[in-house]
Amino acid sequence: MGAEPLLKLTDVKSCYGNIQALHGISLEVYPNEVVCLIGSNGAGKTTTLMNIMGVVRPTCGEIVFAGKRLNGLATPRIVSMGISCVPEGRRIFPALTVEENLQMGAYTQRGATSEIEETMSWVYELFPILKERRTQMGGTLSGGQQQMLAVGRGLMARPRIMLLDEPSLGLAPLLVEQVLGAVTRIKQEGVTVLLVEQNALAALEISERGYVLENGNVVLTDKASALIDNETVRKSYLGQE
Amino acid sequence: MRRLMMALVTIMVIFSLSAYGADNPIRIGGLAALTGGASMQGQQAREGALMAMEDLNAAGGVLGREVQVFMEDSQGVATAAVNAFRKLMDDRKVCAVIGDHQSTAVLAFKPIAIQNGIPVLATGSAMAVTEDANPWIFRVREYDSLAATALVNAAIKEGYKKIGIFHNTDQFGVGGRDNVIAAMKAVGMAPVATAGHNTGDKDFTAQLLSFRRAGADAIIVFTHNEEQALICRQFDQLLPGVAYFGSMSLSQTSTIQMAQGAAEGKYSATPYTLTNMDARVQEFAARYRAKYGHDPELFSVLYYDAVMMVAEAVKMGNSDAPLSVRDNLHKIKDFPGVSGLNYTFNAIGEAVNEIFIVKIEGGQPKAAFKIQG
Amino acid sequence: MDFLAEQLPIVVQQLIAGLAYGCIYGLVALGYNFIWNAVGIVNLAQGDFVMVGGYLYAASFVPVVASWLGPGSAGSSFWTALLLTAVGMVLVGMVSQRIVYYPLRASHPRTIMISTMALSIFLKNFAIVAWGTYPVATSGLFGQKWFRFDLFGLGTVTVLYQYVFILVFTAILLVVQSAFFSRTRLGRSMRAVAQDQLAASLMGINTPLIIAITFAYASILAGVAGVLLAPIFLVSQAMGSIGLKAYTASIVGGFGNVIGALVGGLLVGSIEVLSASYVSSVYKDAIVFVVLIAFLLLRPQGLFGKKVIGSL
Amino acid sequence: MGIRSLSMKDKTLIGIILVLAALYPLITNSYMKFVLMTGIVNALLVVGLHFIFGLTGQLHMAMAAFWGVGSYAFALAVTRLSWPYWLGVFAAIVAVGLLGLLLGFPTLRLKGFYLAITTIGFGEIVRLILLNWAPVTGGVFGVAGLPRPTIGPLQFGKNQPFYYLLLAILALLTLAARMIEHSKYGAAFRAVHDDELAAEAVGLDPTRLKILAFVLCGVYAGIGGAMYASLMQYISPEVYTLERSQMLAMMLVIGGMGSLPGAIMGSVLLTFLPEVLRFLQQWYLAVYGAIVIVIIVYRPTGLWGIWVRATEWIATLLKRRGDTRGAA
Repeated sequence: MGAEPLLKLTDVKSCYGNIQALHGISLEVYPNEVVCLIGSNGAGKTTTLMNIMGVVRPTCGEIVFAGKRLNGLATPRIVSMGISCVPEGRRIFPALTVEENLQMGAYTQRGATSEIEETMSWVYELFPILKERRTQMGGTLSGGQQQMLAVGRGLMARPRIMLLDEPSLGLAPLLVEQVLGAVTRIKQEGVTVLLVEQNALAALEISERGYVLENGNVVLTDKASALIDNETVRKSYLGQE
Repeated sequence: MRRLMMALVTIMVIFSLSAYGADNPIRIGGLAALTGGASMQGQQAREGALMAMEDLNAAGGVLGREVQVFMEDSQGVATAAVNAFRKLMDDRKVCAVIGDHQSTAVLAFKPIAIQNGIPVLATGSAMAVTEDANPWIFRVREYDSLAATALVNAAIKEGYKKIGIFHNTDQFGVGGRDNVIAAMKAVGMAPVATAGHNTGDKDFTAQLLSFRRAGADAIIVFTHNEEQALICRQFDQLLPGVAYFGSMSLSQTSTIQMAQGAAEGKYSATPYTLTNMDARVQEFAARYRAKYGHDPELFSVLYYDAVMMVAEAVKMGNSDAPLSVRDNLHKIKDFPGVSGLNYTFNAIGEAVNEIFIVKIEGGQPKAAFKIQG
Repeated sequence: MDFLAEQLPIVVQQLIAGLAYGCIYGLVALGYNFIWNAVGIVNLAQGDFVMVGGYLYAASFVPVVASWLGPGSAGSSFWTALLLTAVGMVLVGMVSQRIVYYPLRASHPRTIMISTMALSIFLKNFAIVAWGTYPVATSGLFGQKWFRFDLFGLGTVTVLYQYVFILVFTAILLVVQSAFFSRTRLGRSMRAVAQDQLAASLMGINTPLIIAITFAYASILAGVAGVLLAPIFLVSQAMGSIGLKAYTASIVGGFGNVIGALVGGLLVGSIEVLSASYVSSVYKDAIVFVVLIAFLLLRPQGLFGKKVIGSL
Repeated sequence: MGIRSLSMKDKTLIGIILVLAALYPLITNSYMKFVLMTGIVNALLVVGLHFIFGLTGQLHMAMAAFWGVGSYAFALAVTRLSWPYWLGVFAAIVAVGLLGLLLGFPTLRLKGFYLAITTIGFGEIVRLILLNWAPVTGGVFGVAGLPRPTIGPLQFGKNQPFYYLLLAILALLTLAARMIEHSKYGAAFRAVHDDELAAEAVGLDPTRLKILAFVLCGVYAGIGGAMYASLMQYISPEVYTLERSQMLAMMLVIGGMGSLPGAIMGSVLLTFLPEVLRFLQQWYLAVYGAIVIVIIVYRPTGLWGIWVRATEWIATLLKRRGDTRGAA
């Protein structure tokens, strides 16, 4: 890679209540790459993202973004530094219209109305269906549309890096393709992506590199193409004998 | 085990701190609702009682000893009143207790007072307070049937024939209602309508309209200050042309102010009115106003007079033993109070046997006539 | 027909009063709903906020403002005192949530409920110390003025101006509120926090602050209810009992629903007055609660709520 | 069975009962003695409330109504019907048990704050009936002349013997509560508290369990109500208000949710607190409210939590001293 990593986690440990969820995660994401985290349920993927976002505080270790330490910063501060997160289960605001949802995404972009509108038209270009539905309540959209709205809302913050948590969960195969296709286009626009997926094959296909998590530890990391061919990965995560 | 001992010692220390000696001052107890819905009357009572204490001490105390008045909060509720009474009796070692102005509270601690021999100068108006003629129980206030009879007579005298009764559902209001009905029955009448409201109610539209439907030409209202004021206001809108006879609370300055002009032209019955030009009344009112910044009300003067009578009884018997206080209270004849009344306790312990009918004019309760019980 | 002719003016007259009280219940119920939506708890001291608002207005600000502005300024002193009360309520709301909610936010809702009860006891008794034991009378814009009108020749109806004022004021307040929630950034973020706290904070919203603001706004609503009631009721420490009726209103309307709160309020207000008149004046509160229990059993989601019972 | 084999909770429970027994003769003034008696009666009610509020986690806010019906059932049975004392107590138990059943059935579908407002409404209805149904309840004038109990030749008319009777009843009922808590029902109650759906999944019937909790609470409230009436010898309806229900719930929470020793500690302490604060004059209830807030906010685990930490602290302190002594 050569360049400085955009996001770097060093030996991050974290607890939920009394249960230790992360046992020392280290990972790096370089500018303008798509990196995926794969692993089974409860491996600590979502917890990792929540630690980056400051929703959960790491008990030890260091998270650095663009040369700045994130540990101890409040979520709003982290978002305004250029990290946005599309949470698991989409979590769009059901009783806000599509457009209001997108506006909430741009919450940290204070002041510049024209810029926000520019971003919004870019999102509408990316997902034309959202433009059609823009006065509809978020909760009335279909699952796929809600996922697009969630991704679009994440983009509204004009992030340098976007964390995507299980974007394909519960979607029909055709929609999965659509959503993950959007990830590639987002990357082309210069946004770095950290992708968490259970659908490991689909995720690896659009990623440059991947990390495999198990019980709160990174057990394997490599180029995505290499992981697809890896024996253990094939067995455990790709459902192939 | 050591833990247990430590806890025990701590608790013992705490309790021994609350015990004290020095029995020199003459201790008088007062009970009133200092918190809760009736705390307005409680405050008046407290102010009156404490002023009496200061006056007594300024005059050199009683029997050369300092007088201490302890006011405790009864919340107007039986449980709290019993606790407060016991505190006065056991903790403060008082020689007499004045109050409470809520009859429920008096009925709750009355057996304890009798059992332990503490004279009580009650200021609640229910008949049940004195009806068993126990020598320990006195009353320094008009009793319900006196007020009820006076109001009924006043209404008849003014020429009203179709009288309705509106009452609070608490002990005061229900007692008032029953006594009004009895007084009407005595002259061969019956109320055209009866309606109740709960303490704390604010909207009386329904009840007032029921009097309109019944065709009442006058209503007698037994309730407390806040409700009385609100009923006056709503009454003016809903029952124009109907006469209004309110219980004692309507004669109070605070109620007249709360009614914001709606008390005009309405009648009330009270043993005490500021418009009484008796020098005692006026002199006291002036001092009270200077001290507290507002007019004295019935409970201010009653508690003041009650403290003074206990002091008098102590002087007469040259002792502050409860039994001596009790016996000498019975001997008091025509004790002149700042209420304008002259107190003599009768066989069942009643001291207030006369009452004024007042009419509110220009924001003042003007005495119309006096009725003897 | 005769019965109708006799009863109709009376019913109309009572309904107008009932609707005015209903608006007040609705305003307080809205406060319950905003807090419920935002953090999933019920603030049992909400009714006492009405009392605090009433006292701030009638006992603290009106006399001061009237002396600033001099005589003959009833109108402007009303609005100034109302504004000051609203500011005061923001403080009350913020401070209360900081003390009785924020430190306990991770505890069982039951614990928070108890702490709001303790707050209620504190406020009731603090009022005695702060504002005295005498109920305070105040006149507002219209005092005790009323007007009569003829109802289709059936009879005359007597209405307090203040009742009409309450209805109009509530309507305007709701319009302004709805504009605030849809048009402003703050309004939208309050809605967002109410719908999904985690997602809202991932958007970069300072959720604790927005929650505090929500408490403050709920307090303003309660305070305004106190100001509107002050001229027709007296301001006294017992005013807080209105909280229970408002709680009932918000359940009847559908917990957490804005329109529901208002409709629930109007319904409770009307039931209260009419049952006092036609069933029993001393059991009217009992009747309101019977209706409440019936609602909870037959239609727990309320009139406008979704068919979900709030989980604890 | 040695004392060491008992759990910390049980030891504390025994300790509390012993302290309460020792306390009465130590208190020199009969006012404080009476407050202590009130505290014991409150504890009876709070231990009952513990089944619903503490174990099953239901927000039951009609405790004053339960208590009131208990008081009135007892008072009316022994005065109007001239029933013997203990039959009157039994009537109170049955009446409030049935009331628990009555309230339990329809409200089972309701949870959380919905249940809270339902029970608040129910409590208000009961209060208004006690107040206004004068032909039966005596209305505002209440019921006077209530007796103190006798058991065979034993007389409990005086305060001291009555106190020890109350304490014995409290000890018995607490023991019963403890046994229920440790039985399969206790575990089932807790399961309902933690997760109703999960409880259902493992074959428990949350509906029946909740009704059972309400009925149990009713039984305790019946005894508590009768004992209160017998203690005061006069009852009147203005006592049984929502505020009282709130006070009882606060006693439980301040004591420490879900622990019996906490329930008794909370009851006795919060009964004393306003009395001790009386010297503050009209400030005292405001200060009382503030103190309750402070305890809840800074020690959500309540007095029980404080006690546990204090004993741990003392234990380590003693151990450390023992260690240094050993080293020397």
